[in-house]
Amino acid sequence: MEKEGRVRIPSGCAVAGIVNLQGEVFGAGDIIQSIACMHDRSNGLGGGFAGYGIYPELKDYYALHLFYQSPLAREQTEAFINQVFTVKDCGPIPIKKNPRITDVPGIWRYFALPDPARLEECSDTEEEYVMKCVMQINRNIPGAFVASGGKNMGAFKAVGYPEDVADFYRLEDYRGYLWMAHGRFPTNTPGWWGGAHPFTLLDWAVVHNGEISSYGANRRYLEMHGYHCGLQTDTEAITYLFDLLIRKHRLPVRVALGILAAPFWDEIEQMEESAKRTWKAIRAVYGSALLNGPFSIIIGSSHGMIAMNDRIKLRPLVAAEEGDYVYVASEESAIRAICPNPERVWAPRGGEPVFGLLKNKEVSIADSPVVARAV
Amino acid sequence: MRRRVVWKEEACIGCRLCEVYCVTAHSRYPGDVLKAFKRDPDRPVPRVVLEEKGPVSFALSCRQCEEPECVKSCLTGALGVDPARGVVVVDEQHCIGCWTCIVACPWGAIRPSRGEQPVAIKCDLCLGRLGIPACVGNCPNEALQLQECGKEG
Amino acid sequence: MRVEVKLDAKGKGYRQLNSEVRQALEAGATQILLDGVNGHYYLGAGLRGNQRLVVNGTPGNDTACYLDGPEMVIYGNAQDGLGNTMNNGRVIVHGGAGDVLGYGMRGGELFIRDSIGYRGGIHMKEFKEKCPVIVIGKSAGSFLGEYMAGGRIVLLGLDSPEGQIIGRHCGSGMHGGCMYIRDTVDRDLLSPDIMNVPLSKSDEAFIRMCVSRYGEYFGLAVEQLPAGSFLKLVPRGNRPYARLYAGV
Amino acid sequence: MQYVIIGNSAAGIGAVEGIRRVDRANPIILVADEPYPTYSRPLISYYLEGRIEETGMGYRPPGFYTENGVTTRLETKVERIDTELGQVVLDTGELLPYDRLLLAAGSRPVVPPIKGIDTEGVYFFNRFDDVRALRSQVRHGCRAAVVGAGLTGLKAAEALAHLGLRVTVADISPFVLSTILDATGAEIVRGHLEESGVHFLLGTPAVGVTGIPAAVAGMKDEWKNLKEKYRKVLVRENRVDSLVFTDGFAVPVDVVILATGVRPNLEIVEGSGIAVNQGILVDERLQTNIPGIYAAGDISEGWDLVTRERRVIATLPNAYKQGEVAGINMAGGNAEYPGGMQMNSVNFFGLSIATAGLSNVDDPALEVVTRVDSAHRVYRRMTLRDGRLVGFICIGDVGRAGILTALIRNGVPVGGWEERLLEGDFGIIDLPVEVRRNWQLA
Amino acid sequence: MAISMRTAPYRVHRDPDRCIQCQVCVRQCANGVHRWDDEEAEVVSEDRECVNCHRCVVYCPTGALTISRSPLDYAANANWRKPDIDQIYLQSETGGTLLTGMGNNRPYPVYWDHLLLNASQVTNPSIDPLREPVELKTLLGRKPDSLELKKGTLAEPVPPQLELEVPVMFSAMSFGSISLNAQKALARAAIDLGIYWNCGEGGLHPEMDPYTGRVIVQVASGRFGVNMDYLNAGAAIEIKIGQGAKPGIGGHLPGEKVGPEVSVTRMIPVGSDAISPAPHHDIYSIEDLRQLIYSLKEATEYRKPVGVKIAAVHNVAAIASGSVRAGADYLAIDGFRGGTGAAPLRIRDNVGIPIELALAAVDSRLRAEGIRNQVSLVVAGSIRNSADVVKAIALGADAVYIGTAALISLGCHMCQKCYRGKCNWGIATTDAYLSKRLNPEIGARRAANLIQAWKHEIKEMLGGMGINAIESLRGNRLALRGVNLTSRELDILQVKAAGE
Repeated sequence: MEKEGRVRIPSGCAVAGIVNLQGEVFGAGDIIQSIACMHDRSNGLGGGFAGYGIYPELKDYYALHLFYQSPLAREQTEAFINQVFTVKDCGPIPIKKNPRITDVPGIWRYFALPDPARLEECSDTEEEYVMKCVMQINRNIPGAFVASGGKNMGAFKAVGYPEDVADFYRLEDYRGYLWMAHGRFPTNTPGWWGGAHPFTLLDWAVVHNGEISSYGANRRYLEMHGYHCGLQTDTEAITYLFDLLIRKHRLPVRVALGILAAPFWDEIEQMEESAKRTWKAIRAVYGSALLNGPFSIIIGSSHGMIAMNDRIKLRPLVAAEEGDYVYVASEESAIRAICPNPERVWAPRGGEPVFGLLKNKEVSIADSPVVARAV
Repeated sequence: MRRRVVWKEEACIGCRLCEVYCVTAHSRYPGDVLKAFKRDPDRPVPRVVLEEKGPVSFALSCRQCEEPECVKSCLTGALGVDPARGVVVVDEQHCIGCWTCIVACPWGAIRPSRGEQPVAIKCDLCLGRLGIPACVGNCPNEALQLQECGKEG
Repeated sequence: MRVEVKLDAKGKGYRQLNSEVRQALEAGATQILLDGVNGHYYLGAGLRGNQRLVVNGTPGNDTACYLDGPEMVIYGNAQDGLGNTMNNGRVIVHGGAGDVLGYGMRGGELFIRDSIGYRGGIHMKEFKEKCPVIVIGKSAGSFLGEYMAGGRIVLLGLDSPEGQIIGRHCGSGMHGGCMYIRDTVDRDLLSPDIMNVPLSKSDEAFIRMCVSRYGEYFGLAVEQLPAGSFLKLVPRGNRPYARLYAGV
Repeated sequence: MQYVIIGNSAAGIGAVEGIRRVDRANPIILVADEPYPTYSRPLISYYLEGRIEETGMGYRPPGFYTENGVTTRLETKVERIDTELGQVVLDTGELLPYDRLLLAAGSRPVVPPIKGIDTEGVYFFNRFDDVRALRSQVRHGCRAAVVGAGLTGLKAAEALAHLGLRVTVADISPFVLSTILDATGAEIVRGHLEESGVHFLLGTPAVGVTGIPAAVAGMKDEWKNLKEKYRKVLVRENRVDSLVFTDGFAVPVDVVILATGVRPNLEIVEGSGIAVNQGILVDERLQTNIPGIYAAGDISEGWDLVTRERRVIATLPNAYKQGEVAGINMAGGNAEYPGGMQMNSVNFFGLSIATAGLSNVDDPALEVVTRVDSAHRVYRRMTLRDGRLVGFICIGDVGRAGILTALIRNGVPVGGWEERLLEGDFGIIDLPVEVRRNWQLA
Repeated sequence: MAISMRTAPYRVHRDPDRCIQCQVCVRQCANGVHRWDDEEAEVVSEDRECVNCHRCVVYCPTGALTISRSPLDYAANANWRKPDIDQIYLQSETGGTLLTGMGNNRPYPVYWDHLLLNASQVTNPSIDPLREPVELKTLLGRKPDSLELKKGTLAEPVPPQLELEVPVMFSAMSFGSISLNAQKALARAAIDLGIYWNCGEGGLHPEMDPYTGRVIVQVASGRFGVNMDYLNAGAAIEIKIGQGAKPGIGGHLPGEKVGPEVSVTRMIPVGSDAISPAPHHDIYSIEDLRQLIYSLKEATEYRKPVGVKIAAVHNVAAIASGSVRAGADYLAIDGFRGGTGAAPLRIRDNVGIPIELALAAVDSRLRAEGIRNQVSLVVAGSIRNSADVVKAIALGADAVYIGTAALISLGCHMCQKCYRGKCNWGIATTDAYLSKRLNPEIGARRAANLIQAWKHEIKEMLGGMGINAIESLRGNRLALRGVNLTSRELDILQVKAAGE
């Protein structure tokens, strides 16, 4: 049985996300209850969470979550980390034994900053530097995998049902302002922990439901831009696409979203002239980044949360607002399980993003002029 | 034992092979379709009538009625029941071609023969031959069967 | 004789809940009150008879699938797949419904107070006296009535501030049945497979009947109900793809 | 138990076969005034024509009586029937006791009101003896007159014409076959017969037959002289010479055939207490008012299921079936006569004619549909009452007409598709499915 | 109208010395090839419409007819072959999507023909099936990983199973794609044989009521005829996701085939198109499949197996694994040579993968995941004879579905014109006049004969291997050796080369 990364494994899923727009932290109980409500959407072969704002004391350090399949892998990885980073703190991530979570790898975390001298040597930005280091681990050290590596955030994932995964990672001990969760229904076993969602890169965490029919085209496009799609999952590709479009190409988030779920040509035809020209160009240049096929995704970052599904809405997505909270999930019941009577509940249309951006940070992620788009 | 050819309407496909083989069986070359049609100058008419209307068809021949109207109506006594074989027979020597039997037969299963002095002809279950009637034996879809029926049949 | 049974769904899986519903019906219940429903799939699946199920909460996907007779009243929003392949009976939703509402529905009625998601009423069929009806209070997502082969969809378009009450590709591949849609829509949203035809007297009577029943079910006064004009959308033919192929 | 059957024709034979279906043992005595074993009366025209010989006349094969345990008393007349004592008094003075008696003595020709019918050369056309005599008298070139354009008359005319005689058919009616055909049908048949060489004098009653040398009042001298001249050629004396009509017109003839219908031989029941009307009255089991005594065939008045009345139906199929029913009942079986109807099939010079039931009746209560193709001498006429077929005429194409007969007999509603009945290829498949399925059970 | 550049593909030859002008051919050809010419007073034939179905040839009482391929060809060209050119003419004349019937007829490799079976010699005895038992009984359905016994009896019942006397079933063919008589023939044969027939996605005609005991009912995207009566009637329910002949493409029964009878079964008005698009619009992801599987189980109270039929495509193994995990009790996998009533030619000829490789991949994958026991595998897609059946089982199948072979047993002559609805053999038609041509009694006898014959052959092959119960062959790839295969292909098949 080839593990994920050697082979592409399609999967279906349940997704959920909660964000407090004021950046106030709250416990993981709600997200656990929400994803557990959609138990039947996953098959016990992958569950995971991402939390933002969970490491307030070390919020300026990159929090590297690592899986080790062997002591040797850890030995090699730590040698590498010590080489390229200055480690502030490290240790095993606390876990609680759960009979339904098996084949547990070594799970460690490191709070670190790039080694100043090495960062100085290269021309990369700090983020680029971290990203390259992470990719080097994933690519070059057998049996080691970086589950997440952003600041003040972390991904907690495993092979199992999400509620078991939460229990295993003692998630009830954490508090964050943004939580997202995933229950996976992959078409394989025994499953590989790295293949579980969320998939992360730097600050990004992505959970995803659906199968991208355009994966092969997206992947070759990303590889051309230096990304290594080591997991061969749709989620990984989506994460890299975000990184490429927003972080590297500095495109406004709405445009990036409009690339992934592009407007139809007949919609573009109906736009006013300058928008028409712009979107025609966008589709021409970024055609390889179009995500074709059914998907609903939740993208987390320190700026907040964005959720969206494909342009003809082949996957479900429900959103709700209550006070400072924004909720998204595959099923309405997953929201009502934790927020019985939200002020507003709606099903976004195909390609129509749901924004749950932190009020104080909104400008920074969407600071370019937003190009209008008919949705 | 009364015997007769029965049809299954749902299986009759209207191919008229029953007619072809009926003609052959009653021709000078009972075993050879080709010769019957190419060589027999007095090729007989078929004794089976293919009824067809839209998709429905069936090959009708003498029902060998328990109370045969044709026999009872026959002016000359040429029609009779052959009790040994359970079949209504025509004595063609005796028939004068008055067609009273035709007017009496509720099935329209009797028809005139060809020729100068036509006589009534009808299904004789191929009595001259061994085995089953030619139409039954050659029905490609088993729509025709030889039925042996009791009094009620 | 009316026999009412109350069931609390809290903490129960759908399989257990559905089994309890069936047991109650077999024991002679004529009305079942289901409290605490949240995300339970398949409520009412394949039930036959003339009983009544009252659901409080958010029933899960494929609620009322294969339903064949009973009436279900839902106080809350329905999720995806409500009335999937439904055969007979009635579902009244005091709220909205998700995607693929009434998929392949062949009989019975769905009354949705609010809006529905994508692909409502697709593959609906009618045959002889069986003619399914979907009445939607507010708006519907794209692909409404896609591949529709029969039945009736009535879209009332009540208080929809954003203007459009339907999404794109309305009636795509439709080849039977009829949609009555409140006349506020952009014609570009309609599939080229369908056309607007004048309402007949019986159409008007049918719409009036649906509107008044909608009002009755959801407790709306007559003046709150739409009196405006409706489009009658029917397929251009019952053979949308007749000329698509060339046999080799 | 002894059965006595008076009559040796279809009804009598039917009775023998009916009895033997039930009772194979008890003796049957069959009395008939003709000397021949049972023969088929309709064959006499074929005999005359020479198409068949005497040996081919049998209505049943030669061994019939023996096989069926029948003792025949041929050439024996019945004087009377003594119902008190249960015996038949024969002309020989013999007394024939019976337990069950069937009266099937048939009919005899109506004698038309024509003078001089005892002249030599005047014949009836009913019995074998009639044609035996006739056959010896006719030869090619002779002239024949047939009085009566009914079935018998025309069959006689056809036979004579085939023999090479010049034939004239006379009838008081302006149409041939007036009892079964309507005007359209009759004209087609007349045209066909005329084309085949038969001459017609219709609508004028024949009033007399004259023999040589009788003169006819009002005849012109030249004609008289001509007659005299002929007389020298024709050496035979007291032979028929001409047939005279009301208007004084006369046709010269060598033979005259009288064919103006038949009537039941009711003499045998005179004084017996057996109830009669036009024929002997019978119930549905064909028993007369005297228990043990039955009647069948031309002598009886049976139920006509088309006209819905009791009447004499003088056709052979009817006679046979009545005889058979009577026979079954005589032997202790239980059969009912469902009723008969007028039903005829005949052909003249290759033109087939079939009729049944109310074939030619015009009545506002009846609906009639027709289709005619005079050029091809094809004609169909269907008569309906209350949406059911009650009679038909088929000329030219009679194939499968039996289905029509059965429609009448079974009272099948044909309303709505009656036009289809006019098609020459009308068949079982044209029947509505339910009817067709029941047909299967028939 | 402009002239068509297409020419008659076949030639009809009538031997005037043998033709007796009986016109049986005229009546048998629904394509109007033969007709009576009044002027000539003889039967004449026109080649153009001939599809080479042999109906007239078989029915001619004097053997006066033969048909041959037209000798007319274009200039020799190894690249632009005759069909390539003809198809361009056709599309330039009509603008239509090319439509065809039956399975892929292109010369792709047939792996069955590269696999050979083993036989016992000396070291273990072969078994003579004429005198000793050889068991073919097969149970299809989900099996638990292990059994729990309480006091020697089952603690929990085993999930519902289909019981087959021979590991062969008649694959899904709807009334509409085939005639009701064809369905009846197969249904009767299935009952006689103790196997199952599949009514396809067209619903169940009331006349099929007597045969529901052994029917697998299909639920496809159009949901035609699906109601509780239908679901309850089935011995099992099969969700049709895909079909080997046209993976990714839906079914489309044209309105002209929707006559009164089809209308009853599909529960749609006469004359309207019956469209089953490729996707179920309530299944866009694997968890949606699970949702449908369980909705069917819930509606039928978990009393019958629910299977999933998929086409063999590139990632068939992953799809199979997912479907098992989604609750499928059996999986039917249809290879790219599978038949169909109508499929776009390009799809039929170019999409999907061979069933042999798909089966090998799926069985291996499910075993690697440890879930092979949870599901039964039924494979389809041009199983032509009993040896194919045996090889399929050795590769890992529990049973096979046959469609084309079954239709050939009923008289199909593989003219590949099923989509026209004018099948002269009364099989792929709903025309009442043509349907009668298949007498279900004869058909049932022929189909049953075929399977009986295969049954005996399978026993002989098993016996030869010294195996007397079919389960000992299942997945027993040691019983196979490959010839003329690349090592990559052998790897995928997990079969050794002959001689190894």
